[in-house]
Amino acid sequence: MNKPLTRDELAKKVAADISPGSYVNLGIGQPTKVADYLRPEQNITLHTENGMLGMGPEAQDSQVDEDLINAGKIPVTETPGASYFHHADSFAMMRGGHLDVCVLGAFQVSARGDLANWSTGSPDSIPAVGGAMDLAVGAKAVFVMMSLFAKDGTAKIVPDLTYPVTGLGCVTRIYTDHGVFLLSGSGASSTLILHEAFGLPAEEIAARLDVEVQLDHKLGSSAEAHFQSPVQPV
Amino acid sequence: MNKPLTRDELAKKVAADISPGSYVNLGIGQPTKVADYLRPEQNITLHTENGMLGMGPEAQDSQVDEDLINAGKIPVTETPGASYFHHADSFAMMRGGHLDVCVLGAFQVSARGDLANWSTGSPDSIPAVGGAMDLAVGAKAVFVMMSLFAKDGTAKIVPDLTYPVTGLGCVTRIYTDHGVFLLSGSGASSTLILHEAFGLPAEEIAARLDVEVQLDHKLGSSAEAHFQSPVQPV
Amino acid sequence: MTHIVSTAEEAVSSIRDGCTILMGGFGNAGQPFELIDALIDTGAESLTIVSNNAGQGDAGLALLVKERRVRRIICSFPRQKDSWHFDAAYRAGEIELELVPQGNLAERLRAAGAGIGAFYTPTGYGTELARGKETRTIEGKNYVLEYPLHGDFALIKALHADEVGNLQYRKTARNFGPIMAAAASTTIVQVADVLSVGAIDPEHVVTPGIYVDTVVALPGPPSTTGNHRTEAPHE
Amino acid sequence: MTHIVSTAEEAVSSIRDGCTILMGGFGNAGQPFELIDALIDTGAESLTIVSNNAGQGDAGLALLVKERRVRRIICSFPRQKDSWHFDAAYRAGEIELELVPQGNLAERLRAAGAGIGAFYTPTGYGTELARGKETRTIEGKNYVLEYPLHGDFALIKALHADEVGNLQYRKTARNFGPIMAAAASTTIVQVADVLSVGAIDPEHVVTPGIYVDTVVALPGPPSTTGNHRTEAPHE
Repeated sequence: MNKPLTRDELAKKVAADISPGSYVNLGIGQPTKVADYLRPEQNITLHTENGMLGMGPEAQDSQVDEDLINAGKIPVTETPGASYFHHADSFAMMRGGHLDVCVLGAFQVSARGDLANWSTGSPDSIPAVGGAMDLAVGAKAVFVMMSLFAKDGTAKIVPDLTYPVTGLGCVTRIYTDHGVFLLSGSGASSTLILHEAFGLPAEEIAARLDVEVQLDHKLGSSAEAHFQSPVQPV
Repeated sequence: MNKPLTRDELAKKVAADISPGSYVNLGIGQPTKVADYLRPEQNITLHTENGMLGMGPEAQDSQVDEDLINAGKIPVTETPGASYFHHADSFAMMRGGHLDVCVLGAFQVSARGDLANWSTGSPDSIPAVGGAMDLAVGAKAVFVMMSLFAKDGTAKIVPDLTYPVTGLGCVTRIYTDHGVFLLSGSGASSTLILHEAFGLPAEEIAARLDVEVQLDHKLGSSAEAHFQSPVQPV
Repeated sequence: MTHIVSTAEEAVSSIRDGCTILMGGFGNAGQPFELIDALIDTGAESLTIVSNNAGQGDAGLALLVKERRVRRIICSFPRQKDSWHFDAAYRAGEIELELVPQGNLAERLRAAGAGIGAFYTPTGYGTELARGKETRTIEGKNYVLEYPLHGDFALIKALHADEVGNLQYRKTARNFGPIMAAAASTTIVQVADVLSVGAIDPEHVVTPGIYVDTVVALPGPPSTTGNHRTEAPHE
Repeated sequence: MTHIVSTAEEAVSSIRDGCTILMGGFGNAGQPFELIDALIDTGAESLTIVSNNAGQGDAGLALLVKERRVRRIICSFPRQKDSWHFDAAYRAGEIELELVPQGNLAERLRAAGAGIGAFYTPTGYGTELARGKETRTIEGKNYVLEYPLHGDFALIKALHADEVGNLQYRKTARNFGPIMAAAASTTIVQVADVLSVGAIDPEHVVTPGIYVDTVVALPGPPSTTGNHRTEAPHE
């Protein structure tokens, strides 16, 4: 594959990388699209932080019930085996490490896995954080979905965040249009690995980032990136 | 009344001093008897710390259900309007100050309202605390029921506890066979008032305690204690 | 002890200027619109509101903010596409905002109801929302110390109450109701109906009546926000 | 993900020597007798047990203690009139006891499941059970700092599970079940029956399946402790 991934292709890739039977929270925005690509046989249970496990697809027409919404306040549906609980129980579930995967959008991710996704830091904006910081700290695996480069061409994987921090050292994988990155270790000993590259040679991707990137051995040193088998689902 | 109160009379007196509509926890032992004297029109809701509001009387014969027990592990019954909850929620209810009254037995109470009721401190005993310390700190009013004097004649209201502490400054009233005591204020500025005396002149009771006791103005300085109208129910 | 009253006006009549009010709801779900309308009518001002959002559209909390009755709001997500009344008040410097991560908001309310003096949470560590707060490393993980959030009143919405105040909620409208009920000195609840004692299975009580002071039944379709006051869409 | 297994033996097969096990029950109510019997049969020893009591009579946890499989017990009320096996082990110096006030035991379990690093509780302040612990005065009230209590396993009893592990309990047998389920790495539950998915109303789920790893149905009258092993009354 020598094209960057579309948003749908990226969502499909993330969906495929989630292990069967997982409990998953999909953040507001781009991550929501992952739900469209989860296959029934994966048997994924979706959590919404406003108090529900077993969230179904967006409600259509007569299904709309304003007492049944997701964290983005969109009317949703209920699947068999669902459960409701209050906010303290819901965030205990997140913070206590019970969710297998959480998928979040981001403005920036550092090479150490620090995440910025809640505020642009613009002085005239009205701040709002919601559950972003709770999602970042709690899940067993935190996947970020974003474009690799900002509109001005600068990389969103950075040595140090310039946007306000959401959580430190929390991101485990970064899914972007140009590549999938794995983070391992933590703090100063953390390692960023480019596992798959799309639309650009792996070396070029690495060169455009201002951080140290290891290339997955499967990517080798070939000048042209190629599609890889998915990483082990988590 | 010039006789000390029997245990039943004491239980009846405590029951009468609980305001209608109160949520109440009755400790194991002597306080359990208070339930026998609560009148239906008082509309009291009993809490048991193993996870229930709306506990009814002890179960009889076919009512016995080993999934429905009180804190003393005695089979009990359920009243209409009851609810069940888990242990963390139950103790949150106690510790959070939601119970109106808790009635406890005691080995000793200090003039500052310190309570000793969980351990004799005997070196060869096996310690067990249960919910004693939680009950002591949480309820809006903590009533103690005990005999005023130990078998050796020494008073159980003391300047400083010699038994291991259950809770500091937590007791608000002490109901004994020889008198009802009210505690007000806290710490060094706390005051112990003898509100009613039974079976002994108020002055003699005061004299037998090694702590400063104020006599309720209704008790006056009469040589003979007399039965008083109950204190304001709480 | 739970009192059943017959109007929203009566339910909120003891709320005074300067009170701290825990206000249920996540967006519109669980927001006690009719109680808020009645609160507006009391004229109470200089309120501190604790709520997940700062009101949306032209109803409920948004109107309270519009009327400038809210001196200070403690919430996690004030800015939404339809939070124009909050936005205007905020930009005018006419409302004070304490922004709290949603889980810390929930846990601080839970702590208030549960008699916990303070707790160490990992959420927010290293962020500007933890600036100036005490931190601690426990078993190699970093935490921020957070304190309870008590209310003078809680205004919440439930589906049913029984006559002794036991509550059941409906779907994701449950959200902050149970923890706010426990965190306030006085809890006022609007429900669709009041059932007789014994009508709620003791195994299915979500909020026990001990946490509920005042209940008012405001019948209406449970899956809508009811007949609360709204205004024409914002110009 | 929840696995439904068919025997108690299979349910407990991954428990090893030295594990910390959170064991449900308050007295006999909610005690997972059959799981404990199966645990005894595994031969696992040097266990740390977290449980409200230390076993009573000649069944369940009492037998595990009798067999000297428990190196250490963390509990609130070990000494009862029928706790003879614990008493003997304790007096022989063959079991280590950490005594915790019941509410702190519950809250430490809750904290473990909820990702709280530590919390300040008023319970136990000024007592010998807080000796050596950190304390703090907050808003004029005194508190003790307590830490979470995690388990490698939880063994609990519920009434029903559905096929995805959602649980309902029965009366006061609920007790420690929900908080232990959340506080353990692996939660093993014995139930009277396993219902199909959708058979439990989502509003009435007490423990969501996310907290449940293994379920075994051990039919028996729900209001008794079942057909668990007992011995002749103590001489």
